[in-house]
Amino acid sequence: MPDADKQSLDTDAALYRRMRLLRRFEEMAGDLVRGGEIQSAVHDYIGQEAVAVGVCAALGPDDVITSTHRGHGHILAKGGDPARMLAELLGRESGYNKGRGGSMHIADLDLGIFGANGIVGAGAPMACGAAFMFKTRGESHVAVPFFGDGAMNQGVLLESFNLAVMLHLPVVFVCENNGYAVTTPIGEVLKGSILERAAGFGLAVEAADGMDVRAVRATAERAVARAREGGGPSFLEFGTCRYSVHNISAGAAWQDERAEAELADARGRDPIDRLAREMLAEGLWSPEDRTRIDAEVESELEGGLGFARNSRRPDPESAYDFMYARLYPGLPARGTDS
Amino acid sequence: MPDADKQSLDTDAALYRRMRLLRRFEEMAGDLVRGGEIQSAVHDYIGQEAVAVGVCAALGPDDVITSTHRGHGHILAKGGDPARMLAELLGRESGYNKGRGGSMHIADLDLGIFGANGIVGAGAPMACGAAFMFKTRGESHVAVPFFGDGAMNQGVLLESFNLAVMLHLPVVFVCENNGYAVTTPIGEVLKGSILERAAGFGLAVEAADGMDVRAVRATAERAVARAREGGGPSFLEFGTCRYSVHNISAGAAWQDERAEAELADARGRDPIDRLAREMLAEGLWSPEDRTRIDAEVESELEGGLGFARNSRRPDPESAYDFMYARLYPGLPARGTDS
Amino acid sequence: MSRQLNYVMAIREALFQAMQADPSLFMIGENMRAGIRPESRGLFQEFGDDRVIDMPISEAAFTGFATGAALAGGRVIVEYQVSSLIFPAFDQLVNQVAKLPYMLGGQRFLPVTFLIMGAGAGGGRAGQHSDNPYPYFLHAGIKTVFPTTPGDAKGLMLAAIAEDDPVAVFAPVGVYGTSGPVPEERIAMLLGQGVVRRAGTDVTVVAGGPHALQAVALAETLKEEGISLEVWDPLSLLPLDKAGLEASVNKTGRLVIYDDSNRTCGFAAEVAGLAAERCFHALKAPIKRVTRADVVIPYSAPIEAELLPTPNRLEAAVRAVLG
Amino acid sequence: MSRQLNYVMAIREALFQAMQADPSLFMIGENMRAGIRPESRGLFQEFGDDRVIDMPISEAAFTGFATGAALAGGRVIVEYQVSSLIFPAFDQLVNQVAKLPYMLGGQRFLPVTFLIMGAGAGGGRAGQHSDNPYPYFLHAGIKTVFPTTPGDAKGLMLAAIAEDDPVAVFAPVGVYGTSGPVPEERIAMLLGQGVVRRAGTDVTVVAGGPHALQAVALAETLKEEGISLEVWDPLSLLPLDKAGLEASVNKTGRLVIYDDSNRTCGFAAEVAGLAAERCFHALKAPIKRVTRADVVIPYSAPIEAELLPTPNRLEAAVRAVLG
Ligand SMILES: Cc1ncc(C[n+]2csc(CCOP(=O)(O)OP(=O)(O)O)c2C)c(N)n1
Ligand SMILES: Cc1ncc(C[n+]2csc(CCOP(=O)(O)OP(=O)(O)O)c2C)c(N)n1
Ligand SMILES: [Mg+2]
Ligand SMILES: [Mg+2]
Repeated sequence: MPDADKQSLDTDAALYRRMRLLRRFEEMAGDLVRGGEIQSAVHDYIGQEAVAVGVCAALGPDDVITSTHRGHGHILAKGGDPARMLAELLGRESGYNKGRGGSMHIADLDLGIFGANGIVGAGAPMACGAAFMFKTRGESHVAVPFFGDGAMNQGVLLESFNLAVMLHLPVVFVCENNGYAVTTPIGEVLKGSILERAAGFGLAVEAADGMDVRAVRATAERAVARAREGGGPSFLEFGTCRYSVHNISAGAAWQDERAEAELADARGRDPIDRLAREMLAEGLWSPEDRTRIDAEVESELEGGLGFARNSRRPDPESAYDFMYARLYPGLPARGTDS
Repeated sequence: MPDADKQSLDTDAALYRRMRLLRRFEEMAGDLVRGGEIQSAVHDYIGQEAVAVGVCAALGPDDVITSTHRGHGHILAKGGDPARMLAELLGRESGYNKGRGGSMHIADLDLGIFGANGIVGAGAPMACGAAFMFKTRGESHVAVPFFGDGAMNQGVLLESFNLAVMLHLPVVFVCENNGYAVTTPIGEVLKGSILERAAGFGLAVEAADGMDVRAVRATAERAVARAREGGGPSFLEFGTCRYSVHNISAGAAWQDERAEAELADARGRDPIDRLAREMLAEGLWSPEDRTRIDAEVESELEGGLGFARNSRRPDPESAYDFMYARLYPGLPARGTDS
Repeated sequence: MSRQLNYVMAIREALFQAMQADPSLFMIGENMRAGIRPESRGLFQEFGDDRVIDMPISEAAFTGFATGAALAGGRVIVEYQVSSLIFPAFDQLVNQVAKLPYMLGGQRFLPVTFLIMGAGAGGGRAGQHSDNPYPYFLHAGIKTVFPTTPGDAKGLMLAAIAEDDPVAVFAPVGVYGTSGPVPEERIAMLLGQGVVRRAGTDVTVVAGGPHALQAVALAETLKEEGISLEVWDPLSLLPLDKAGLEASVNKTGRLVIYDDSNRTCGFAAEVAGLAAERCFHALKAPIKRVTRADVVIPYSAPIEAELLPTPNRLEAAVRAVLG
Repeated sequence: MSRQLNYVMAIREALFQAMQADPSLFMIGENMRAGIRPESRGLFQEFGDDRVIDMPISEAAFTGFATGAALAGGRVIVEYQVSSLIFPAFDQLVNQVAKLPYMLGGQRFLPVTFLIMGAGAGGGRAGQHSDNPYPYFLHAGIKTVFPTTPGDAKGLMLAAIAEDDPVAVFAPVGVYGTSGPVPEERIAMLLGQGVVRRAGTDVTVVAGGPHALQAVALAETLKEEGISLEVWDPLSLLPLDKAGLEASVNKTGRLVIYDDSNRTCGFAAEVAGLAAERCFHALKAPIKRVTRADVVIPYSAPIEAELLPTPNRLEAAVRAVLG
């Protein structure tokens, strides 16, 4: 478990540090994929760091998020422990999900991380349900479902917009618009405006530059504050860019058709460099500070990777555990018994 | 099969006649329910006649509609034969669906009636698929999915809005807002505006008084014309009122909480009387004409009921027919063979 | 426990008592407030709008909503007014709530009860309102009960709510009209316990819901002829009381499964597969399945009847295994 | 027919040839235009955007879209890139397209082909990307094929497209890497025809997809010991070649079903139920099912492997029925 101060994102340096952590975590995950230590799909978050970190900077430990197939960034931003995440990616018993979940299902309910999800849009109604519990318990917590532009066409998400408005729930929907669903440009499958679609459900909507972590944080803070005060649900759209292919494990085969220019332009607006530049210009830190923080991030990740690699894989016999809270004779059925 | 002229709705008298047919058909269905000749659910259309008739007045024989659990009115308005509908309601082989479907599945593909449907919202994507075929075949036909206010919260309908806009399909979505889903007022489950929700998907939207058949026709004609000319999909909302309980077979048990005043007000705006009054005031017909038409409707329905009652029920052995176009040994499996 | 109660009223009593006993429990569904459906009549008035919530026609979202509430520590009952309404919510059922606790490595279990009313055919409810879709849930590993008597309905409804896992309660329309003894107290039955509805020695008939009652009636008729049927009612389809099933089949040596779900990969197939492995050496005759045909249920009475399992077909199967 | 082709390339060739042969045929799915998935690579470029259409992430709506197109006289192929994507579309599949022709009294039949890629487990695809959900379709009465070799993949894909009913083609990831002889011509195989992959006399093993290949390999090993396995591959799960199954089981008198779908109410249960009725008198031993456990498929290799059917377990079951 990362210690409390590691979790707080209330300084710009903390924002930088966290974004750097997200970036380097994914680069490390990429190395593990290329090195063969991870066989499965990995949808990396590189380029989108400002969204998760900016939004989570507006959240407290008791607020809840739901995530997507591209979940590492959200989980780290909400305070997830890179060591236990890496252990999960390596299929270790010490991983967040005891090796049961892998990249697309990492969760830490204690940190309000209700889990990545392999099905587009599926987490949103769960965020509404959590928000409903907060409301009926008189708690001022907020639930934040993250999802991509492609999810805007999935029925269960659209139904969730209505549920949140109808029950006036403390939900802040966060759409990460990186412009593509795998290889399909959002403009080809969603004509018109994402914001107008959400507004049509009665959600308060706002958009901001998803490559500018401070803008994201400011926007999220407004929406979260309103939700906390009983002002109801809102919808935020952040334009961003995924630098890599959709699924780095698929590799070059999945190289999408995005023009190099498009990627170059995005890299030119890189959210991490941008914040670093601004902080320097504003005299908030020195190059040395940045170097120090980068080094801390490296050692945290190195330590995490060591922890993961040194952890053991789950014992085969344990494969049947956790299917049910209460077991019965013959339940769950094994593949050979009757 | 009703003859061609019976089908055309291009005079006000024809609109009146058709609305009267819908009304009396449902009253007859109600009698058959109370008389025990129909055991199953019947969701009658009484009070909403102006919507189906006004919309179908804008459609030609090659245009397509999809309907709902409350489908009798749509089917009659599109030219469905009351005799074969009554035969279906009485479970006869001569019914539209050979007794396989009953009230919630009546269809006549030759008339472009793609069927009532027991699942809220489920017909809408089918209308989109039909519209796509029209478009790719270079035909100028239009597809019109009917659905209720309650369906506005069903994911598959919302997804269909996007499909129609994305593919610029000749679809005219028709929302019959009778204010309730069974007993639940729409305002309790959909905050804000139905039109804005539809508009948010990029649909051209328009509303009109669903108790005024001429207003409905005029509105539908605009939307249908645009769709025919390649102008793309639109969404129409018609406010109306269901006079009866949701499902008349459930009877008084399902009496909803609507104030008598609400129903009385609606009855005061009855679409059939309204048109009759207007036609009289405009000198378009005489009371005798109305009496004659009413009598024609009665005899058509009496004849239809006679036809239905005199038709035989399907032969039990035929129960296995129509499950597949091509059969194989042991397919479909019977309940006792192996 | 001589107090008699109707089947649906027994479900209602279970809901009331469970809500009373556990203030953290809440229920969602469609059209509950107006109380048009007897099982939920009065619940809204009794427990208020933050514990009995009318949902929009958004089965997928409100199912996921229940999952999220449970992840946040709540206990939830979700009502589907018709059995086919599990289909629009299917991903949230078999791919989300049923899988999350395991995928999360047991970080939390999810106490969500699915009350599926209107299961089964009869009376011309036609293609989309006549399904008995419990085999889908069994295949997905969702705990499932199928109460036959009013007493079972109350006891198993309470058991489902008490469980910390998702449990589906299928209420077959075929027994809505029945009444029987129901304890006044809030006593949960146990999952995974079948019951011998009628003891016999020649043939085991496995049947639940209205079909269990029909099998018992047939047993009385056949008694005249000296044919002794044992009627075994699983009650709990998952977990299934395999030991109880095995004991009965080993005793009689003959098995007929009488079930109103689709035949292929249905509940009867599972029971036959279990017996063909576990009871092989005791079996004296082929295992017979008397099920619904794999055909959409039509509206018209004569063809609807043709496709459903009937006592006559059960009797024929019984005579066949007796050779 | 010595021409060798990869399994996925064989599917692709079937798609190309079917689209060429029938201009009224079109295909919808996700991310096809960019051609990142080998089975659809180049289809868009070849046939254009009114015959190869990239769909939004709206599985329910685009499934219903295909149904509506078929109602309007079209023929459609619908691709789901992962097997679990049938779940968001489940109502449109089992409750709409599968039921409409019957509910409409045969007014029209619906030639829609469902190509379900990525079926089955392996390589840590985890809980939501490892399902082999064909039993859901079998229970719903949807015609379903499960091609094992590249030749089967092409021949059954063409057969599915030629059928005037909805047909689901499940392509198991476990054989994507395999190559084999595939005829160049556009020749459809027949539905409802199983194949004896390897003839034997002692035990019938029913298996499809990668598991059929594993069973054949095991048969070769056991031959050394003089154990003669017959491996029967159904290929077509619905309609099922019951006569072929019966012939094999009647010959060997012993049956082991080796299947990678969930156990309860799975395909193996159906096969066991069929044999327990039709082949009872020929059976010399209990029917054994070697299946996936009824547990969510986990990510980590050792526990994933523990839950899947393996050749070792198949061998143990074979030895058990040989007593
Ligand atoms: C319901 C559903 N349909 C399809 C998929 C396959 N799939 C996985 S990610 C993805 C693209 C999602 O795009 P978007 O929501 O924009 O998220 P991004 O990958 O851009 O972060 C698709 C189609 C899925 N997992 N779930
Ligand atoms: C997906 C789905 N959910 C629930 C039902 C049960 N049901 C049948 S009709 C109905 C109300 C529909 O309301 P609306 O769409 O406004 O149509 P109306 O009955 O008012 O004409 C409900 C909830 C259903 N048939 N399908
Ligand atoms: Mg995207
Ligand atoms: Mg309504």
